[in-house]
Amino acid sequence: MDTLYIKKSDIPSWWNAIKAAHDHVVAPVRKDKVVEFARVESYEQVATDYIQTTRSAKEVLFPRTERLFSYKKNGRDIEVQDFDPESVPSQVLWHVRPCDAASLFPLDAVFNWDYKDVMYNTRRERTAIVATSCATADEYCFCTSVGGGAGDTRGSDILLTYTADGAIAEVMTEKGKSLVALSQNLFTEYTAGDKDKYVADVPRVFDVEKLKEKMHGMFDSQVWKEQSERCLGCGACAYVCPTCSCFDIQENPKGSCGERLRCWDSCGFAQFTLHTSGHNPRSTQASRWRQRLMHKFSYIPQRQDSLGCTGCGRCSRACPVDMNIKEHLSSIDKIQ
Amino acid sequence: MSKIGVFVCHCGENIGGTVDCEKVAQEAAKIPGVEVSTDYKYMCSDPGQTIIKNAIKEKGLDGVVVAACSPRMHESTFRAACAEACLNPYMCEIANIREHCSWVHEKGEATTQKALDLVRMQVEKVKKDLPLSTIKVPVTKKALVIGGGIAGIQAALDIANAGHKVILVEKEPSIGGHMAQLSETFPTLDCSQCILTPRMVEVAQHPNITLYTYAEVEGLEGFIGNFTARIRLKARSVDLEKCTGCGMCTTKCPTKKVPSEFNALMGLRTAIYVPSPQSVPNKPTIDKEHCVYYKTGKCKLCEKVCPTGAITFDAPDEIITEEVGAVVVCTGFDVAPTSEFSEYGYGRYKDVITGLQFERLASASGPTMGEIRRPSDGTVPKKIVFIACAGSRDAAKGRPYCSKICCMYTAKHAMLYQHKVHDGESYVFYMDIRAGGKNYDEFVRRAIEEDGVNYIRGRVARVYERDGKLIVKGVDTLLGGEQVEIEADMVVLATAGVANKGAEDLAQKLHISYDKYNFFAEAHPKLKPVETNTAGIFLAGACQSPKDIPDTVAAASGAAVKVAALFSKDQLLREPVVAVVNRMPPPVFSTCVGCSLCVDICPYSAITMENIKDRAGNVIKTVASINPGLCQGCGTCVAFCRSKSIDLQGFSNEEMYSSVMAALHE
Amino acid sequence: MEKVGLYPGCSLKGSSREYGESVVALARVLNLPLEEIKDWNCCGASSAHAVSKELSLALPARILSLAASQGYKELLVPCAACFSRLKTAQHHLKADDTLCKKIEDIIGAEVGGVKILSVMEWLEKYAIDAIKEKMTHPIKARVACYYGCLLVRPTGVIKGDRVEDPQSLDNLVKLAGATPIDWAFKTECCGGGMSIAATETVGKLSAAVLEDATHRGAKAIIVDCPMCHSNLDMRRPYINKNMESPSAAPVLYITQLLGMACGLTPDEVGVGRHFVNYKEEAICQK
Amino acid sequence: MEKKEFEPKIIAFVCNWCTYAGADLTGTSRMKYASNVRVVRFPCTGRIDFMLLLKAFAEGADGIIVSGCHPNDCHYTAGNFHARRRWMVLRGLMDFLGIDIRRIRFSWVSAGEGAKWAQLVNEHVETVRELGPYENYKKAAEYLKEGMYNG
Amino acid sequence: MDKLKAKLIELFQSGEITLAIGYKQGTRGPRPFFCRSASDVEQMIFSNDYQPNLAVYLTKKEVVKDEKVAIVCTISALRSIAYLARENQIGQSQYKIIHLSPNDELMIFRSPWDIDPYIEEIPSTPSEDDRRVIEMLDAMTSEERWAWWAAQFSKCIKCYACRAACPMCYCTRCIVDNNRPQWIDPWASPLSNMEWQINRVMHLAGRCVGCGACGAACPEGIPVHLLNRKILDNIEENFGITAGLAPREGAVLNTFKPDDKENFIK
Repeated sequence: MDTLYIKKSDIPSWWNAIKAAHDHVVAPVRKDKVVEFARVESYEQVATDYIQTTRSAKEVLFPRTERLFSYKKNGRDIEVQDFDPESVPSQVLWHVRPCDAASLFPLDAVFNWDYKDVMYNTRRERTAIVATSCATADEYCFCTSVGGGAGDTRGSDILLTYTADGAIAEVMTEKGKSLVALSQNLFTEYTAGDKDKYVADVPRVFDVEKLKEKMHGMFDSQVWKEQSERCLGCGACAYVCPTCSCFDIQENPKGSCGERLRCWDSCGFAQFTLHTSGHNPRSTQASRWRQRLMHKFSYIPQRQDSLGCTGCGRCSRACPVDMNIKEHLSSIDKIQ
Repeated sequence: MSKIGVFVCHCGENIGGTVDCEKVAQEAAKIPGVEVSTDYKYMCSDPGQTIIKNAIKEKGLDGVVVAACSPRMHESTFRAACAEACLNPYMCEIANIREHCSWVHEKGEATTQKALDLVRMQVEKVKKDLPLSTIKVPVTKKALVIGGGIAGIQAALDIANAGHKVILVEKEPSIGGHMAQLSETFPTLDCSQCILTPRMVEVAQHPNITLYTYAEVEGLEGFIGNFTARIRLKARSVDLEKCTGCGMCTTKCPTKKVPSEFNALMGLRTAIYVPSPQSVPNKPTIDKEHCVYYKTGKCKLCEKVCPTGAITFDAPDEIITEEVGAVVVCTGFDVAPTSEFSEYGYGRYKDVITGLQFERLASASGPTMGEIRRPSDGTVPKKIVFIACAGSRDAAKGRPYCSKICCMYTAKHAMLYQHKVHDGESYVFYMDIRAGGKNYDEFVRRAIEEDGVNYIRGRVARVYERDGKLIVKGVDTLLGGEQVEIEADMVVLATAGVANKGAEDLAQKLHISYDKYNFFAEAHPKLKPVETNTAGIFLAGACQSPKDIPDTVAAASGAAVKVAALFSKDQLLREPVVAVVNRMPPPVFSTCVGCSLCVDICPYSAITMENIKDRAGNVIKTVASINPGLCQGCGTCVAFCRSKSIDLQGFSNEEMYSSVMAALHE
Repeated sequence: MEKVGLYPGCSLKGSSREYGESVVALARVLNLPLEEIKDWNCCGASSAHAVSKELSLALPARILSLAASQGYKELLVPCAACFSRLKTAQHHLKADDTLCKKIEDIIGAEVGGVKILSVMEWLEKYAIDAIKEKMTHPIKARVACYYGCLLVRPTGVIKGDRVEDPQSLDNLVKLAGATPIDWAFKTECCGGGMSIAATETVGKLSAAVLEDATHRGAKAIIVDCPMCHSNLDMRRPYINKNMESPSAAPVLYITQLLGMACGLTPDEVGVGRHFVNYKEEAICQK
Repeated sequence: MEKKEFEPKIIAFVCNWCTYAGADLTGTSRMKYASNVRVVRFPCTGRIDFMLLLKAFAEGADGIIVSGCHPNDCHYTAGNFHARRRWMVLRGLMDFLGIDIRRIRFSWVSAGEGAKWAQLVNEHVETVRELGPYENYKKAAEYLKEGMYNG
Repeated sequence: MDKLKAKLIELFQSGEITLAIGYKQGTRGPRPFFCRSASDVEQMIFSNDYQPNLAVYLTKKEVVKDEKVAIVCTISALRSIAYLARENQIGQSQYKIIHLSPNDELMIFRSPWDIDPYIEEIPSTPSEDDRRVIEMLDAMTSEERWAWWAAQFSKCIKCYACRAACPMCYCTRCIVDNNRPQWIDPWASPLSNMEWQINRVMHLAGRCVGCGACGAACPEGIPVHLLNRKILDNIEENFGITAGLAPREGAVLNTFKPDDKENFIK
């Protein structure tokens, strides 16, 4: 790992070099009241005055809707057109939060668990991640409680930490190095000490290791009903979550042509587990809420050696009835 | 994969001349799911139908599209052909490439392409078609006739003579209705009672007719072939079984001065009474409003004199239910409330009377034994004025319609008057003379020319009394609008015919519609004149609009034929194009959430809410349910249902959706 | 009680002064708030509608507008001709927005929605209890209530419920103790519009009215229309010539009759201005 | 002119008893009209689901005709009255969303109005031809293929 | 507020209720509060402009089953309850309906039917901001409106929070969950998102009370409630039915008048 330094005034030229070298640069952009990731053409478009984007950066690798294949019927013949890896551009994800970068671990695990998902992996390979340490946080943030931090480098190819007049660049991977190499002359060694003073202080509110252990035995707890009582059963939390990866397969036939699509889905919906028979194994919102938390804090850790939550707080911000996950986890933590 | 056959008809040159049928058949063969596609000169001909039938059998087709003329033309032909080849007839669809294509477009590529598109739309529809079977509704072969006037009598007799049971319900103590009150009838001047009473007796004696007089329909539930009627048998305080109709009670009754309804309030009757000597049943009823016993708790004279002990004081009303398959509504009409005619002094001057009252005066069974006498002093009027259109054709009184019978009965009244009072003078004020009908105009001419009735075309402005005379001020528009003033002894108003009091309530109980004058509405003014919008309920007579006797009797027989046709089979067969609310196994039961908004949208009241219960009888869910007997298949509820829990057989969501998609995608 | 505006029109200031005076006097006795509206103009009766439709609407429209802008919700219009013109204008203007706009442009103000009251309506609405309370001199006589045409017709505009046999005056005179006769000429024409042009018609028509009333024993004719009044009163000698037996029944405004019943003197209600002598003892019992 | 070559696709949603029969009459009377229209037959205008109209646009229709029985003529007495209210609300909503409501023509055509049907189709084909293909609607139907990248 | 709390405590203590649904302070604003004892009543807060519309919970069997429920209602929630009762979704005296009027008067409705006379006095009106946006949109050309909404709907992620927050969206199978046929494309596209909204709004036409809970629930801040508001305006203008008042003559789209406007039908 190299720790380098770049002057504030030099960042735009480095950015331009990156933009010139890669097809797409994706960065947070302000639209009215919300900030969302979007393809940007100039450095000025990048938004910095926000705590968190509404949606996470996962859709760069796992789009809301993506085509698995298309087909065309010709009389009795059928011609199928498969996913073409060559169609995936090389891209740079700029100015993501460390909590988003950290979310790639559980996503990588899901898409490579038994079946290796070509579409996800191709995008993953062709995407470089330049994250930015958080200088500010709000009451929804709890990255430190789930093993991350406002200056955490996990998942990033480069982590930038802004100082008063420049940025500390922690170059973590070869991909990162090649991005630096585009403007090597702008970087200097950084030796001025700890970055911590430039990074937001996010208080730790529970011990995640204890929590994981405790939740393992909590399947039949009353807490799920109590916590989920006000849940309305929408999909907002799952759709804004950086690690939620449930999807649904849909057909889009148009006469003799058509395509098969993969679309986001959410375990919060009542229909998610509805069987054709009419039976629904998760028939109550309490069981669906339990699934959401158990999945993130019990099932994923058991199988994939990572947590299913990075403490970004998006679900809490998006929830129409203020289901605050940090608060709910803390209260589980406090159960004796 | 479906196995669909496409059969393209040339219709000689009708289609073939504009559309390249061969090409349509070739291209249709490429549509996925099409097993066979062929064209032929005349698909509807015997050889053409044979091609279809053979293809169904040989290729095992599960759907057929015939591209030919309008489905309104030959859909039934081709569906029958499919049925013969053992394919469900509702798996056959028609692509209309004649009326909608070859006849309306020029020959060319675009027209052939359109024909192919129309075929594709039907192919995709057939793929979603489900086999349907004709709906069979059991029929209770018993009719309910409401109202025992001439319409009800005629309808009941016709249905009964066709071999079916009839329940006849009359709210008055006797059947007969208004016709029984009439003196003579136009245009033949037969005595009304002479022609009516035999029919009344026939009703009473007919083995197929059950007669309930002094009874009213309280409610009607169910649907065509399967109605349940609740009938209130009002307590008449006389046991009809025991009563012999000897009349002792009526002679002894101390209350003798009750105005007689039968005599249009011109004569008097007792409190225990028989409306008229010809009443059917000819047995008395106690009028509780006027009976001394009911008023004071004392008397019971009738009970004492009754030789058979038939008087049953204090018996309650009885409610019975009857299962019937059809209903004929014959509740008749009423005359306009006379309080409307203050300018004519009705109610203030005793000698201003209505036409119906005149009928009673002229009737041999009436209060004057058929002599025309003034109600005020009993003298014979020497000068009489008839005012036609009293309340009819009068938008200011809210009744712009013509009451139809008044011109004729006014002519009859004037004629009867002239026959009875030879030295009398009669005047008729009229707006127009509407005498359309067999021998009708001749009748009016006779009144004018032979009987010397003075017809004055004009309206009467005012009638007032002065020194015992009625001064009638009017205008003669044929004499240049000259004012006319007649000093009359009697004035007869041809009051408008109006809907019965309570007609609206009855319509609501029966779930039939009514117009703004509260006359019951027919299903179609020309082609369905005796049907209502509710299947199985029919109309006859003046409850629908003012009618004369011949029209009433014709309508009653018409309604009776409809009933007899309905009763001709044990089951009623209906097209399966009906809406259905989905049902599923537990725990879902149905996707319907029971919002009940569809109940109001149905024009046929076919939708009700049904409780789904568990074994213990607890309600698990309330969902909509559509009665296939009542549903006519418009599909308005289908498009309205938010959760798409209702679908229309034959025009289902999937079928319509696929057709639209096929119109836009190859 | 909210103040009601009063539109007297020309008659009540001229030929029928006693009518106007008796309205005001009665209002005073019965404590009914009534105020003459300011700056009023001619209603256009008798000539405007024959000359110009706009004029016939604009004149009444201005009056209505004045009443509304001066803050009145209701406007009492005692003169039957004025009442008819105002009601008719309001009816047309309500029914047709475009027409209303046009007329408003002409008068330069909004018509507003003031409610027009005839004397009958005004008394029935506000005076019933007051009359019962204040009555000191009951009238013990048979009288003929004569409504004429303008207060009850046309039905589409006036919207009374018993156009052929109105009852309002009858009920009011009953309150004063009198017995209204049941007669046939309540709403017959007196010949009003022909008063100058064809006096002989007045003679014939009014004679029929008077004859029926006196024939049925009426001691006085009660009216609330200045035209009816002037015909039956001023032209009495001429009318009498058309009658078999001359009539001496006085013609009184309803407001005069009620006023006297409530203790006003004959002078206070101006019966002295009539041509046919009013003899107190004939109908009023002190 | 390029525009003249554009042949709009028109889908007509009609009721069985009046307009479909009216269009049959156009045929039996041999009146000619533009062949751009594809008729979908419904029992009643009350049966016409508004989603079908939207779907027609989404799947490539450039114009739509909706037609049924004149008021009071409905075979089912009231289906057209219900449909009329539904259309009133739908039209308002579509217009508020910027959907081009000029492309939907509502009409009453009775079974006796064969000539009116021909005229209706011809007029609407011309109207839509003038408006051109309804491209931006179809474009919006495409799912957001990495659409978020486009700013 | 004290009256409200005192009443709830009384109801808990007398055993008349086991659950009071109200609001308490959440992370940044009010959040729904399921209060189960007299001692917790203290946490209750209330204002008539709070979101979400709590009536949404009354059709959730798993929440209210086996409980004796009191619901603390905003005016909008009262309207929703009145409508829900009309649609047979809640029973005659199933819930204690408690309301604190804008002039701080405690009101308790014994049955949903008693609500009508109260809300009849209070038409549902949009906020100033909403009115301004609607006017801005009305002033645009059709193409401009299309572009504006298409941009809005490209944000939509189809989380259906708008549906979940609406008390009147109580269907157990929504049209979007129906795939035979697939009425609305399940993936996110500006058009399918718009189609979903058209369905939502059409299905609420004549049933929507104008509470704005749908718009408030949208995590992307899409003002979907403006569509409902526009329809309320449209219905008032065309059918003379005032927004938010209990419908006397059915639900607008299941009734008609023979002389309804038809100026667009040629």
